[in-house]
Amino acid sequence: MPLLEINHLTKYFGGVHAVRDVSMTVEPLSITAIIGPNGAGKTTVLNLISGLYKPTVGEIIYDGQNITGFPAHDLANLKIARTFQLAKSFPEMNVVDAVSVAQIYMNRVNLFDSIFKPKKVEMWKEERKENSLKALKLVGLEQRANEKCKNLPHGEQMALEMAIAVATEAKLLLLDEPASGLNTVEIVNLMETLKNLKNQGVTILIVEHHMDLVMKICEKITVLNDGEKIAEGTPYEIQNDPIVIEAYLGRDSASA
Amino acid sequence: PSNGTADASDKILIGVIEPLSGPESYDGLRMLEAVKMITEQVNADGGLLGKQIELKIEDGAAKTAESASAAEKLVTKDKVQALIGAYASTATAGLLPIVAKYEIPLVNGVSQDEKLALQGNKWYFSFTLMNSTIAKMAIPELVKSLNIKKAATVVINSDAEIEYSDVYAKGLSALGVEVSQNSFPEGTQDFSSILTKIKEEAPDTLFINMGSNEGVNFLKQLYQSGYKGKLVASDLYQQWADEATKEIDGMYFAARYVLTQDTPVNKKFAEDFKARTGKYPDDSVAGDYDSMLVLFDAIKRAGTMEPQALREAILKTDMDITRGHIKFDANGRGGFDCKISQFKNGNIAIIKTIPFTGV
Amino acid sequence: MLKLTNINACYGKVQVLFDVSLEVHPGEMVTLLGANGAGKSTTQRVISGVLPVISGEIEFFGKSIKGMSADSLVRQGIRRTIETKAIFKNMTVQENLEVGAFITKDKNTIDTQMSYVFHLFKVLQEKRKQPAGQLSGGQQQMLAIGRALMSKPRLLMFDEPSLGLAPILIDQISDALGEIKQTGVMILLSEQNVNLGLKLADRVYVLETGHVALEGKTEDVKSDNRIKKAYLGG
Amino acid sequence: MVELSQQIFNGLVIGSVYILMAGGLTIIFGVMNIVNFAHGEFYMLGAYLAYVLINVLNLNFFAGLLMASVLVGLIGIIVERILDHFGDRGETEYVYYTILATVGLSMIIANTVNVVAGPSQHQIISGIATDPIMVGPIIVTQFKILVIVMAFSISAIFGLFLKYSRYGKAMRATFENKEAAASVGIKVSTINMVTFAIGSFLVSIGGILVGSMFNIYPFMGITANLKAFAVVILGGLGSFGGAVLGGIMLGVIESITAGYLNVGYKDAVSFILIILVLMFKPSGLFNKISK
Amino acid sequence: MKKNWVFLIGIALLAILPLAISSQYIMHLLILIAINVIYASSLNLISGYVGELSLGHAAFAGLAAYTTALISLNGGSAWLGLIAGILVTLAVSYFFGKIVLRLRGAYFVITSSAFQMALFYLASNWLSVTRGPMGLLNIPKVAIGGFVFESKTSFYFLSVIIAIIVVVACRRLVKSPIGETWVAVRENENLAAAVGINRAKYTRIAFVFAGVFAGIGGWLIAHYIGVVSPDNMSYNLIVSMMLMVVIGGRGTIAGPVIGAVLITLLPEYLRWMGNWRMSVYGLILFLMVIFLPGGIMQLWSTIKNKGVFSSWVRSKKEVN
Ligand SMILES: Nc1ncnc2c1ncn2[C@@H]1O[C@H](COP(=O)(O)OP(=O)(O)OP(=O)(O)O)[C@@H](O)[C@H]1O
Ligand SMILES: Nc1ncnc2c1ncn2[C@@H]1O[C@H](COP(=O)(O)OP(=O)(O)OP(=O)(O)O)[C@@H](O)[C@H]1O
Ligand SMILES: [Mg+2]
Ligand SMILES: [Mg+2]
Repeated sequence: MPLLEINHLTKYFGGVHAVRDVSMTVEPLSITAIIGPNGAGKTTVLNLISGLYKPTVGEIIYDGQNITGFPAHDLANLKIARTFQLAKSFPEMNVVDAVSVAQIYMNRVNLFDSIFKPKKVEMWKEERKENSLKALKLVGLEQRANEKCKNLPHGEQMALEMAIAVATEAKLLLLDEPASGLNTVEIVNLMETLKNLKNQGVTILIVEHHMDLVMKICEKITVLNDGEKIAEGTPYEIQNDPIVIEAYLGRDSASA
Repeated sequence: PSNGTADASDKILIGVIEPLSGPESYDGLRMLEAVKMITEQVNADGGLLGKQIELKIEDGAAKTAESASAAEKLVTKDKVQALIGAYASTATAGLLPIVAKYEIPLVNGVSQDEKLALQGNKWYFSFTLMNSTIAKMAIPELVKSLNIKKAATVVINSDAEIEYSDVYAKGLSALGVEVSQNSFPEGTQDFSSILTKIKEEAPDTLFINMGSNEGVNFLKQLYQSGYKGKLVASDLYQQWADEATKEIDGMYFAARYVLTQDTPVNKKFAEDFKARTGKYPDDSVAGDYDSMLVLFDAIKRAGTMEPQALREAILKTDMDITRGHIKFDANGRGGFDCKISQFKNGNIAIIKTIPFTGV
Repeated sequence: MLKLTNINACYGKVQVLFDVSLEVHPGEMVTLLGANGAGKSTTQRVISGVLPVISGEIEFFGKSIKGMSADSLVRQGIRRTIETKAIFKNMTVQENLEVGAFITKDKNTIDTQMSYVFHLFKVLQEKRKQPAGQLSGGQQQMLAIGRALMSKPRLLMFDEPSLGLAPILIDQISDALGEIKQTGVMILLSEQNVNLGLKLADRVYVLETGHVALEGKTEDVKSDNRIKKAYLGG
Repeated sequence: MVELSQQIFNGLVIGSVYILMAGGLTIIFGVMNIVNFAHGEFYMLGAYLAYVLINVLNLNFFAGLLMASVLVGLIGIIVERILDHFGDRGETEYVYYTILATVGLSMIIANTVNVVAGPSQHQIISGIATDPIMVGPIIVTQFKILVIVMAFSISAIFGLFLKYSRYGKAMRATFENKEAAASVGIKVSTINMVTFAIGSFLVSIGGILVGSMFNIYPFMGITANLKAFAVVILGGLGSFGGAVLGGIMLGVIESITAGYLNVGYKDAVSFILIILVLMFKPSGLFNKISK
Repeated sequence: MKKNWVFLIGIALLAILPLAISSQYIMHLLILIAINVIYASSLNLISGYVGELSLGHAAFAGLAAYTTALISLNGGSAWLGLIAGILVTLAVSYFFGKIVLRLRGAYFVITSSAFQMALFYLASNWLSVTRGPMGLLNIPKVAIGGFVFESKTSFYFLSVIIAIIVVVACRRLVKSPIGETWVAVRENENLAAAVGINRAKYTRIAFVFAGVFAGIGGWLIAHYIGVVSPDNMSYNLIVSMMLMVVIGGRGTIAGPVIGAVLITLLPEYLRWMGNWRMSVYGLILFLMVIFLPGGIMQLWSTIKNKGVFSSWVRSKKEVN
């Protein structure tokens, strides 16, 4: 059974058809990519899954449960996490605190405890901090734990958002262009991180323009164009699909 | 009791709380001038009990909490021996628990909310004519002589004026007059909606009660709206006589204070005040001047600043003030005549005086 | 020609550029290469007058332009696109382009440049009546580039124009840059994407933590071992 | 029926003043993202300056109106230069601190005028007839007609300027993104100054018209400002066209409430409208673009 | 641990303070300070931590003041008034919070201000219940068993104890995960939602606590002064609350406390300025916002960070 199943997803913004009748699946413990030209509707699909937008038509099934229209903040409980295309995390917080925030939804102390049991609050805080350091280590940011988030350069911002997503103990990770603005070396590191995550039992759905990365680590690729699905398949199939080359990859694709 | 030793000092300290900032300061500043004026005159004549009088002045902004804070300071820090103030009834209300607690006389000829006077506060001496009192005194006379059948009130939404509207509406309808009540918020500039409504209702007489400033504006717009009926107010503000002369021609007043009332006390007051400030006084200025007259007279008769003796002396007051002749009842409530008057051709004249028979 | 000599620049107390010197000659395209946070954007900010320099000299065609305000530099013909896709979201695509030509009053130039931009980026023409805020991330990037072209500048700076663009569009942009270069405009490009960055450039400067670590002809830099390792994944 | 049409006319007159107040407020918000809590004080200041020029120095009404409003525009520039310093504090902080600063400014201006000029009310003498004229069943005055005509023509001119002129577009561009505006050669500081000056100029005209139609006093700006907020919210923050529609709407609704419900609740209406609009259509009733 | 000591010593000082003070006037000011601490600390939850400038906060103080006034004037006890006041502010802040917290920045400011003004006009015009601007007079004192909080000293203890409870509760809220969510949501709402933080829910907790605390302050002032009028929710009141928070330092626990002390005492020291006073307040606010946006607490932390203070301590030690 797929972990995530999207059926006939459609989203209009006023007159703009951002996403039209898209269906796709994400198998457990896989890395799946959505690619497509700019404005194809990739981010919109992620926003629909993660509850930022409500679909006009269609349904989203996660782990057998229909989650269509669930608000964003309910998805952490279902173990779905995401990163954003223009990552800025929590600019004024320390890196480690920013990651700790990701575990608050687990609600180990309630309102009553917050006011009447400061010890309990303190203990849970320590525990979250430890978990956060682990998550930071996974993405290679442990050295930066006490830096202010806003002082991280762009590449590390993206890593930080991944650490935050990881700290929620998510089973499904939605990533929006994590490689954007990274140089070649950093992209290699990112691929390592993604593989690690997969090995630890996380399923990944990634939106990316960086073809090297997509082709190397993804098992399955869905291609969107103008809101519609135009192709689906393995990296090899996609790379050699004339429709995809025409609409998206362009003439240099052979060299990628 | 806390200032038992104050008697020994070489000054008589009187606390004055007025709205000296904010919108109400228009009245507050003029009232303060009257208070200063009479104090300077008394001091120039050698003061009272052989001592000079010193005023301790605070801004209460016509607000309860601010006035209460000011009183607390005047009484406990500056050790004043009597208080004057604090203009608006809600502000004065803040003073009442304080004077009761420290046993300091508060003399007030301005605040019109009778709820204050009915509290049974032994240290609060209130003697302006309450709206309900004026209504009782003047309405039957007005209805009869002006032949009122249908009336409307227009007042500013402020403590005393709202009460005015209520008691007048009650008094008028008791005599079979049809009444509609209208109020507008402080700071209103455009009266067109109210005036349109009034025009539609077509009352024969309009009872108005508002500050002198709003009054000018209202009366001008009333005139522009083509209103032809009669007009009645409590007191004539000098500003109306100056700036809305045309608009108030023929207007009636059921007045506490009348500028031209021909008594020696009033003549002296009006002339002195005009000389000092260049403006004629009106009711609230007269009210504070009267408060000082009452207080000074009582101090003279008591021969001491001891609070209990002072209290006794105030209760025995029997004197002429600017607004008539005043006496207090056992509860510290006083009053004077109500003067029905009319403004015509730039002058105000008393038509009929209705004697005070108690609150 | 643009000439920077020993530029030092800071954000608050943190110094970010150290004695940076570089030149761009007429008709030339120069690429700034460097890791995250190396100072590429900062260099462009300094040139465009958004960030004041602490010391050093900036000359443009022999005239010192140090300390001139951002808008007067635009009048001098220096234009820059910003990496954060700073477009005017509530204005239509067309209005965005019109404002891009703010310093030109000549209606003809505006019309020619606008058709040129529409020729480069077809989507923009299709969406010209829509508020720019409704464009996708990549479309906004195109609009930002198009806007910079509107006033026929003498020096164009692009800050990571490939960011978030589909491969096919990177191709288009690279074609566009080639065309622009043909018209004699000087181009200063910041890139992480070496394919684009090195393809058309005549010369390359490599920045490392605010210092110029290496400069030279594109061919020479490409064959430098350190560069191969760090940027070419080789 | 007669009463209703009279009330609607009354609403149009006061609504015209609201347009001038809110139009200024909304463009200052639009361009600079400042909610100017001292805007009402500029309205009052314009009226007082005009009072001095016209009543005391015996200037012609229109000359006084223009001069006073230009002066207020200049004062607006000074204020803008000061508020400009908040620019480098980050967006949310900027909104927060400019509001606080203008709250402080409004206290300074209103209370200083109260002390210096005294708390009494005055009327600006326009010399234009205020005698009632019957137009059908409705009573109007020449001056009230002038107010409506002035408000509408000024806002039409300004609206066209904003939509089509080069500078108007530059202003809207600066609305949205300063760094980007600078990058196309717009001098942002000039735009900010011009915007603040125009906004203050417009509200000053409103104050002067009210001052000669009704009266002026030092605290007249406070309620006026709250009204302007209501209009701006109705029309959508930053939308000039919205301010025009919102102004008329608020004026008429207020008049009708006052006429048929209770005059006391007239002022509460605007606040209840704000809350209702923001509950159901936060972008304003007339704003197409949602943020 | 060190913090605890400071706290305990502070409490001890507050407890013996009345012994050292004979002036009733100063006791009066101390009571006002305690009430203002409650106002400012509660406002700070929204305007400091959640990060929205609330110009509607005084409405809650006024609501509770009217509630308790109406109850105790109709024969209920002050304590019943307190419970009713808490329930009313709780309900109103819950529902109004739902509306207003959807809005940000300028929209939040204007709506919250409109909310307060609407209630202000309601209180001014609903004569049959509120007596309008005449206000409700003669509100009875608070009493417990036979003991009446009549004297300044007794009321001082009542208000100081409540103020301490409020400040401690605010501190614990801020330090708890709930407090962390406020910062997270302020910094990046979308990301916060993605990690399961429901902005509406958590900011509403702040809003409700702030509203109820302000209500408790309103309850105290109603029974202390004995009069409730529309001034209890006026524009001036919210401006002075805001001044306290800003001058002290928003987003800190100590800031509003310091601000409350200063703003309560300031008018008393500026009385000599007569009617220039309000202009001077405006000027202070204006200058603070420009030159010291973080308030006194910012000054304090710069001194600490620059090491002025510690180097001074060190040099002292060396001398010894
Ligand atoms: N809030 C919105 N309102 C109106 N239109 C929108 C909105 N968001 C996106 N769109 C439109 O929907 C389409 C898809 O946008 P989306 O952001 O999903 O593209 P994308 O595939 O992520 O592109 P990119 O690779 O450039 O980020 C675009 O044409 C865009 O203009
Ligand atoms: N506004 C700012 N305030 C403080 N420091 C900044 C600011 N902008 C950039 N920096 C710092 O200056 C350094 C250089 O940044 P710059 O943006 O010039 O790098 P870049 O080479 O463009 O990197 P990237 O590839 O990530 O865009 C970085 O360490 C960055 O953290
Ligand atoms: Mg996208
Ligand atoms: Mg950069």
